[in-house]
Amino acid sequence: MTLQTALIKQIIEGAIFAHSTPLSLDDLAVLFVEEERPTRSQLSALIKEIQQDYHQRPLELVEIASGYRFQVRAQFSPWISKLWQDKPPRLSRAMLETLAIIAYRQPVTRAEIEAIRGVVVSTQIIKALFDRDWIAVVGHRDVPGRPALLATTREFLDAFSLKSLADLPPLAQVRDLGLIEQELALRAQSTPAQVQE
Amino acid sequence: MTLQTALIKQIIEGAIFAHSTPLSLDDLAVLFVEEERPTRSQLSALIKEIQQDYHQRPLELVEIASGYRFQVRAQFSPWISKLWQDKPPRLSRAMLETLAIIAYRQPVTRAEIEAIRGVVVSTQIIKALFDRDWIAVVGHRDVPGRPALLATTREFLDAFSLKSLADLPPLAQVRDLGLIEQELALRAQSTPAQVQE
Amino acid sequence: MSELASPADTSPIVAVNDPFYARVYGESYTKLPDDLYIPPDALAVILEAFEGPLDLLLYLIRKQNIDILDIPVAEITRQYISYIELMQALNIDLAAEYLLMAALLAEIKSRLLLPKPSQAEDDEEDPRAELIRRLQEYERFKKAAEDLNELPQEGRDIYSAHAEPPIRYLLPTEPFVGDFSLLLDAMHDVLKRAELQQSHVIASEGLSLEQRLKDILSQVKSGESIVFHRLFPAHEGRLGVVVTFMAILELLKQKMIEIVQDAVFSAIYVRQRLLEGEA
Repeated sequence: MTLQTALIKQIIEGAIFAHSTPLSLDDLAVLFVEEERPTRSQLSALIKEIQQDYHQRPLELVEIASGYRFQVRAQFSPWISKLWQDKPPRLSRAMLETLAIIAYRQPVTRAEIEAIRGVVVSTQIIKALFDRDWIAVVGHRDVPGRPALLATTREFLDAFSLKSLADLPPLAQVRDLGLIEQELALRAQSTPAQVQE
Repeated sequence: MTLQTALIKQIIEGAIFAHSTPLSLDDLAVLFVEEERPTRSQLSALIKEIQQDYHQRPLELVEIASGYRFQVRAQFSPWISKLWQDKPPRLSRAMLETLAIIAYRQPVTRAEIEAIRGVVVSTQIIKALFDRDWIAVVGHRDVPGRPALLATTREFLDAFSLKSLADLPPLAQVRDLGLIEQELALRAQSTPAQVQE
Repeated sequence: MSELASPADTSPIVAVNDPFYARVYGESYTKLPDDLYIPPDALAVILEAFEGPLDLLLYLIRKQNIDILDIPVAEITRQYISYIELMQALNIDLAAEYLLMAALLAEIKSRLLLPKPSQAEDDEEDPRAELIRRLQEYERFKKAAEDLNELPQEGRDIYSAHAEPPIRYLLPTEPFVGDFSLLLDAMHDVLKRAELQQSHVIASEGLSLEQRLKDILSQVKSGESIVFHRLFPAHEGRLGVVVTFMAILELLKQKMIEIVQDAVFSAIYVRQRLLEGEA
C-alpha cells in the first residue's frame, strides 16, 4: 500500500458521499489500483475512524444491507422533512402486509400470499413493490403454471435501514397447531356449552 | 430565535446534505417556524462556520448560483470517478461548442452561433440545451425576423459548478474554445446525457 | 400510487391505526346502529379498512376481547353475516372472499352443533382448528406489517446525505492527438500574443521548417514534456509562430510527438511520442 492512509480515508469518505447508493467494502476497494489497494480490515478501520469524526456532526455513517451511507441523524428529521412539499405517500396496509409476507416467508408465490391474507393480492400492489425495487422474482415454483417466486431485495433492506433479513423484527410466535387442537379439546370438555347458542 | 444556534447550524448542515439540489438562504430559512427563524446574516455566518468545519475533510461547502451544496474536492476525482465505470455518453462536440458560444457571447441568436461555428446549428442541439434547462430565450434581436436571443441559465451555472458567468474562465486567458469544451464535457459527465448528433 | 392512499384519508370515517375498531366522526364504531343512516360510500370505506374476511373476523373477535382459541363461533358468525348482509343490502360490491368466509363460518357452526360422536372424538379435528390456524397466521403478518411500518423508512424518517461528485479531470497523460481544432484554437491565442509582441520583431529570415522540426524534436528528446507555448519564441513574431506550428503539426502527423494535458485548464504539453512497446 503506497498511498498514505490519510489519503485513502479521504477518498473513501468522499466516495460514500458522492455515490447515490450505499457502497460496500468491495465497492470501495476497487477505487484503488491493485498495488495501492487497502485490505478490507484496513477499510473497516478507516470507516470506524470516519464514524468517529462525524460524532459531533448532524450526520452519521451507517452500515445497511448494501454497504455504507451517510444519513442525517434522525433527530433533525422534523426540520429536514420540510424541504419537501409533498410528503412521501404512506404505504397502504395491503402493501405492507404483502411486503411483510414476502419478507418473512420468502421465496413465496402470489397464491401463497393470498392464502395467508385471505384475499386476492392486487396486481397494482405487486407492481408498486417491483417499481420500488423492493421485491424481485428469484425463481419459479415447480408446480403447474410454474408461478414466480417472490423475494425481497437489498433495496428493500436499505429502504428500511436493515443490514440483513435477520434484523427484521421477530415474527410473532404461533401456538403449535397440535397444541391448539388439544387445547380446544380440553376447553370443549370443560365448557361444552360455549358453542351452543 | 428560540432555537440554539448550535442546533440551527446542525439543521442547515443536514438539510444541505439531504437535498438533491443546492439550497439558498431563503430555502434554509423556511425550515424554521417564524419565531425560530434565523436571519439571513445569521445563516450566512453559520454557513461560514460549517465551511471552516469541513476544512480538513475531503468535501467542501460551496456556493453556486442557486445556493449552497457540498461537493467532494476535485483532487479526489481520479479515484472517485471510478465509481462510474460506465461513463454516461459525452455531450457531443457540436453541443458543447454551441453551449460555449452562448455562454461567452450571450445573448446571441442562432444565426450568430452559426456564423461563429461556420456550420448550421441543428434544431436537436438547441432543443437538447433547452431540455436540460441550460439555455433560455431572453429576448429578440430587433432585426427582420426578430430572431430569439439565447442566453445561459442558472441551471447551466449549477451544472458546471459556476457561481456566476464572471466565473467562466476569461476568454482572453482561455487558450481556446476547445478547452472549454473539454471542461464542459468532463463536468457534464456527472449528469446523464444523451448524445446529440 | 392511488392504491397507496388509504381511503380513510379522504373520509370522515377513519380506520384508526389500532385496527380493531373504526371511528365515524370521532365516535367509536363497533356495530351498525339501526337508527343511523350511513351513506353507502361510508360503509364501503369501512369495508376497505379491512384487508379481507380474516381481518374482519379478527376485528370482530378482538372487539369482544376474546382469545382466538375461544372463538364463540355462533356469535361471531352472526355478527359477520350481519355485516355482510348490510353491505349487500347497500349494493356494495363485496369481494367473493367475504362470501366464502360466511359460508365457511356457517359450516363450522353447523358442525359444532351436531352431537359429537363420543368415541370418535380424537379422530376428528375440531372444525374451528383450521380457521383458528388461518386467523393466527394472518394476525402474525398483520402485526409484522405494523412492525415494518414502524421501522425508519428512507425518505420518510431517514434522509441520506450526499455531496456532489468531484469535478472530473482528464485521465492523466490521455493524449488528444488528432484533435486539431484544439490546437487551432490554441493557435489563435498564440497568434494574438505574437501580435502583442510585434514591436519586438526583428527582421526574420532563414526560418526553415526542417530546422524547426529538428529543434522541437531535440527539445523533447530527453523525454521531457515542454509547455506548448514555450515552443514559440516570442521574438520571432507571427512568421515564427506559423513555422513552429506547422512543424508541430508535421511531427504530430509523423507520430513523432504527442500533445498531452494533465488536467482541465492546466497547460498543454508537447512530448516525444514513444514507439509501441517502449512505453
